[in-house]
Amino acid sequence: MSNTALAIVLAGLAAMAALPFLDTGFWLALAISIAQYAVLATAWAMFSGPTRYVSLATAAFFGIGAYTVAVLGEVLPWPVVLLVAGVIGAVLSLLVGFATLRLSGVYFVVFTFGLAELIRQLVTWFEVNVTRSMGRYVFVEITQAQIYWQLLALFGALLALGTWLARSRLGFALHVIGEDETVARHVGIDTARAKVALFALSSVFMALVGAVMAPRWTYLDPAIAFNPSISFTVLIMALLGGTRSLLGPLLGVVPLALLFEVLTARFPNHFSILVGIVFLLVVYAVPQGVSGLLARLRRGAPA
Amino acid sequence: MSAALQSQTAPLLRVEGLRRAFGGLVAVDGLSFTVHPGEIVGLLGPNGSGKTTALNLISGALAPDAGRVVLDGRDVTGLPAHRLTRLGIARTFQLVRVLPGLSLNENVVAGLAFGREPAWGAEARSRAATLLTRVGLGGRDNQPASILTYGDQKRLELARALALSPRLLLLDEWLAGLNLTELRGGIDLIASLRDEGCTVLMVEHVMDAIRALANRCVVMNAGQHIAEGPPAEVLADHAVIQAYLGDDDA
Amino acid sequence: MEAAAATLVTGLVLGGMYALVAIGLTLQYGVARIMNLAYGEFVVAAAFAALWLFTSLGVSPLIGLALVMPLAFLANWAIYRIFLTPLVRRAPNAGALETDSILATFGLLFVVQGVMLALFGGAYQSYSYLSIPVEIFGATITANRLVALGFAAVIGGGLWFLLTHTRTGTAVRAVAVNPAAAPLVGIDMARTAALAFAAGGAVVASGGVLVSTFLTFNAAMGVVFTMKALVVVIMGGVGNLMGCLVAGLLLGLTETLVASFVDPGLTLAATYGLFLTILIARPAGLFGVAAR
Amino acid sequence: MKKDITRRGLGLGASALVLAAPAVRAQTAAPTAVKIGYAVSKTGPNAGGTAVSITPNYQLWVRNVNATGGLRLGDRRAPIEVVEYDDRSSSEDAVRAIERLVNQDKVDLILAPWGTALNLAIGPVMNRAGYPQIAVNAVTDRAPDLGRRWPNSFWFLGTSAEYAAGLVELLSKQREAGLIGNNIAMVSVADGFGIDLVNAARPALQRAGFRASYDRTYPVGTQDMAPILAEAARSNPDAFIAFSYPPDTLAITEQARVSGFNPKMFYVGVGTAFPLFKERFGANAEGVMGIGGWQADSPRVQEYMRQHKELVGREPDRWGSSVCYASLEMLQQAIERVGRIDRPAIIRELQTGTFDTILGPMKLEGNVRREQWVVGQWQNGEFMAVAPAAKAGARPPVLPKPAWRST
Repeated sequence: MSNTALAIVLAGLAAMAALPFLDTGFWLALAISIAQYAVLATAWAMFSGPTRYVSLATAAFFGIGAYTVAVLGEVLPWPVVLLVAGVIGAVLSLLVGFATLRLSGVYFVVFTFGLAELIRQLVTWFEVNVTRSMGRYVFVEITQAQIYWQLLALFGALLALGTWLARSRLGFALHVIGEDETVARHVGIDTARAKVALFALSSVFMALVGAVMAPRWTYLDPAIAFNPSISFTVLIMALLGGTRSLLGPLLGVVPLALLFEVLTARFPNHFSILVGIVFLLVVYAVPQGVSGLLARLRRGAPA
Repeated sequence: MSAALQSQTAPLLRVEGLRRAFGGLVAVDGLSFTVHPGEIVGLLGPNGSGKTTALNLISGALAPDAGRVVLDGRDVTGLPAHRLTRLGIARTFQLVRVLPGLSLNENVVAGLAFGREPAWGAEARSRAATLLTRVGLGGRDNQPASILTYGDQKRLELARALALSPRLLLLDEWLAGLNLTELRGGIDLIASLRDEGCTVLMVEHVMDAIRALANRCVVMNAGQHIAEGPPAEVLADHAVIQAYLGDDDA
Repeated sequence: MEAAAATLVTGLVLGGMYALVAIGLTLQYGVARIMNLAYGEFVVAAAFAALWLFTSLGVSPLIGLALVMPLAFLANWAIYRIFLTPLVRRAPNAGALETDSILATFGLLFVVQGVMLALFGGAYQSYSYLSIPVEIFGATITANRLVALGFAAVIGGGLWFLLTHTRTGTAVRAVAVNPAAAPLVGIDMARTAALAFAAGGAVVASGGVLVSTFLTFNAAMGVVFTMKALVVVIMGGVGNLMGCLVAGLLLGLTETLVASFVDPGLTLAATYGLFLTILIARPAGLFGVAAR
Repeated sequence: MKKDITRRGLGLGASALVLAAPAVRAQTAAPTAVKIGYAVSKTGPNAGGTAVSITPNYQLWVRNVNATGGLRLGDRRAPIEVVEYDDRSSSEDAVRAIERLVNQDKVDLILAPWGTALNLAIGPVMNRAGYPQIAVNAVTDRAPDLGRRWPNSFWFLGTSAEYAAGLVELLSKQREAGLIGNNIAMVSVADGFGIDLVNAARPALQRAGFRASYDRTYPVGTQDMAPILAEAARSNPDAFIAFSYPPDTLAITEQARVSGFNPKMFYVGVGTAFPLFKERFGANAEGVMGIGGWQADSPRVQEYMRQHKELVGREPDRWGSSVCYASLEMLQQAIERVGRIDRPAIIRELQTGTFDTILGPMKLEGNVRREQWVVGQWQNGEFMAVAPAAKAGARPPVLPKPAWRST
């Protein structure tokens, strides 16, 4: 994205920040939900797009962030809580990153899923046996508008980071890794470090989203915080939107979030069937996103 | 010339007792040889004799089970590929590997950005343009690599390897599959590299190219070193002929 | 001592069930290369079919098996031919197919789940069939679990025999091991993949019918089976029947041993921990061959 | 790229706006209809509980009210018009659905979802919007706090301490009668519900002089109860207590039956009160105790049962369902006493009034329903309330539990 494009997008975000002055009810709630997934899916694609590693660990980092707030939210000042959430997310992602370097393809996918479940089980066990209470009440004094603004700020920061990354050597390295990892190693790229660095960056944002969202629900338990459907929703949104460009995931987030909303609202009793059919239609009729784009590019190329 | 070089300088690359097995198959078995600065050494042998594995061991794509790789007096055995690349070993691949989603210029910048003498930004782009001209792809900087012909992909791969300012260039059948015109151009290109003092270790089946370019040849069979010497002598060697005759593809 | 033996038996029975539920996926993913996120939905659908046959028509689940399996085979064949073949055709590489199949089967998941919700509602279901206690080495196990284990062995063994002793089976294995080279030796990829997907579907259905005799289920539970099956398949090594069996048994044993001797609260943590450790040590699963 | 986003985003956004315009269901309904909305879990992990304890009762109540012409507001009757959504068992979707009901559909009243977590998630929104929140299916120890924090919220299933106290009281009486000893085995499911209950039970048991020789927790989704039951049986307890969820409740009972583990008292958690339990175990349900219970011999309960069967095609569960229906009767009476849709007045009435329900007279204390049935026991094919014993209508528990029969 060029500087001008970034400036326009950031200005757009700033304009959207005015929403809470117009409506603090349903539209704000919908905007929060979209903003949440916009950050998560963009952060997801920032790592998974160039490296083509499909991660299902989103829920793990989201949950870590949310739990940090549940534990520390009433003890420490808010910025410190966010900082701690980010740091924990970073440390965990570095550990996971270096542990999973040898995994590829579907092995990485299922590993990340297992990781999220393992963390959830360990947190559960810890709560049951050490703190001896399950489920935490998050009574942090924060308004919905503040949650929304924080999410917008996160999204802006993420876009700025993405723009910088695209021009940086690290971003280029990841692009090369995505094209051909063997070549990447043989042009002197430390592929392991590059991938882990990006994984950590992306994970920090996920943890921060979890932290920001936690006060919205009053109550948190591991099943809510580490809900695997977060991972799947983010994955699907990003894949549908396309992971090849910074704003690609947004193309999946906005329509899907609205679609889910419209379908639940209009057809509460047939939501599942309809959402499934729409999904299949999209996959077949509009092969957009990463797969379609790639397919068209490749088909145009000589064999 | 080769004898003179050998006696006067320390070897740039020394390989000692290199061994690598895949399951029960020993692909490289106790391989030893040296390459001196400024030399072009041909690594020959019938298909499946372990040449590519040897290159993979030297370039860090694989780690050896035993033996040593010494680069300019430093033991670099088992270092990962990116470290070896930064120490000055560059390579091309048997099955040509360009980065199809990037432009020609970006393909070469990939070689410049992380190598021994890294360059980035405008400087990298202009150096990449120069290298593209050098391999005969001048002026096509912004074309996507995916549309290149096979021969041009080989050129691009070489430009990327040269971008790393290599002290030792490993060419894995770089001339294979080129048509006659391309082949002649390719041989000239490598010759010009030699004239600039670049050291090359090349796996090659095109014997005309070996005769024209190599100072010295190392011949492998079934993973083992079976002969070594100037191309003319080696290609007349009884053991070498036997090894090749035993193989239909020779 | 007897307690330990009983624990082992219980663990093996549980592990057998995990293996049974996962065998179908190893065929669908390992051979047909379809990452089927709707897998668990098919388990639950088969369970509902068995429930309906049993409670409405009085058909015993074992006879139900004979009805449901061929139906599932046909249904999955049709799904592959109608829904998935276009994706396979248009996919330029394995990565693109994986993305497309994730998206498509995710849609399928919702459709199947929605149909089940519409037909049966969201309530829990359970029925009693062959829940007769049987004592083995000091462990008391219901006959329905043993029957499931027996079927897992029969289906696993039968598949193994078909894969190793028939032409088609060899073709299927060839595709699993090296999808790129299989067409070079004259294997009809499309047919083989459809066959594997359909066979996988039939095995899934048998798993669903059998677990319905002893598990309480509802329309929303599919994802539990999908994820368990994925973990088993990946842990064993994609496309490897033996790996699937060993991984299933290992998980079952771990779960039971930890529940008996450590803390039931840590069973799932232990199984996921084991899974992650194995992957870190063997990045392509227990029986997988590391890609190079 | 940029253009692309704008076009698609705006396009979809616009169509969403059109589609999302407040969904007025029955255009034919009189304009004076009372609009009642609810977002419940039709899909996801909570769908099982919702389908048993919530949805049928909301439907039954609406049907019954509309059959009489609607809610009596002053001197006229206003039929109920329903707006319903699926929260997909997600806190985030639940919050958004409530916002939609409040701001888009502008419903008059909102009924609550199933489960503690979702009721807590929507608490702040409901409070801000000033809607009464009848949290009918939520057990939380914070219920009294929550009632103070959100005076518009009403908590109907009480606190885990009550359940533990009732259970321990029952155990103590049986011990006095010489029917059981001191030895207890106890398992609980590792989520908020199970842990709250076991945390309340532990000290209560200890105070009463009981010894928990086996006390373990298992994760949600455990599929094989054999090892846990084997260990529990090894401690040879007088009473076995499981604070479990429906699938586990069935699995635990089944495993106990199969392995012949038959302590003098056998208590299991959520699901014992489900008709499914009786269908599944038949005569073997006899003597099993569980959470909940009702007065099956009350004519009003029997009438409720009949109506429920007629509408839904199956019997209601014997814990949450009848409470859910009773809470709706309370709401109806509160509305009718106020005589108009005046939410603050309705909230005040719910806080202070006494109501006549299928479960007898009901009055909330500090927004929390007290004195409920906490232990039931299957006796002659019905899940009879047995504790607290002091509550009118309690049946004496029958111990020891009869031996399992082979089916």
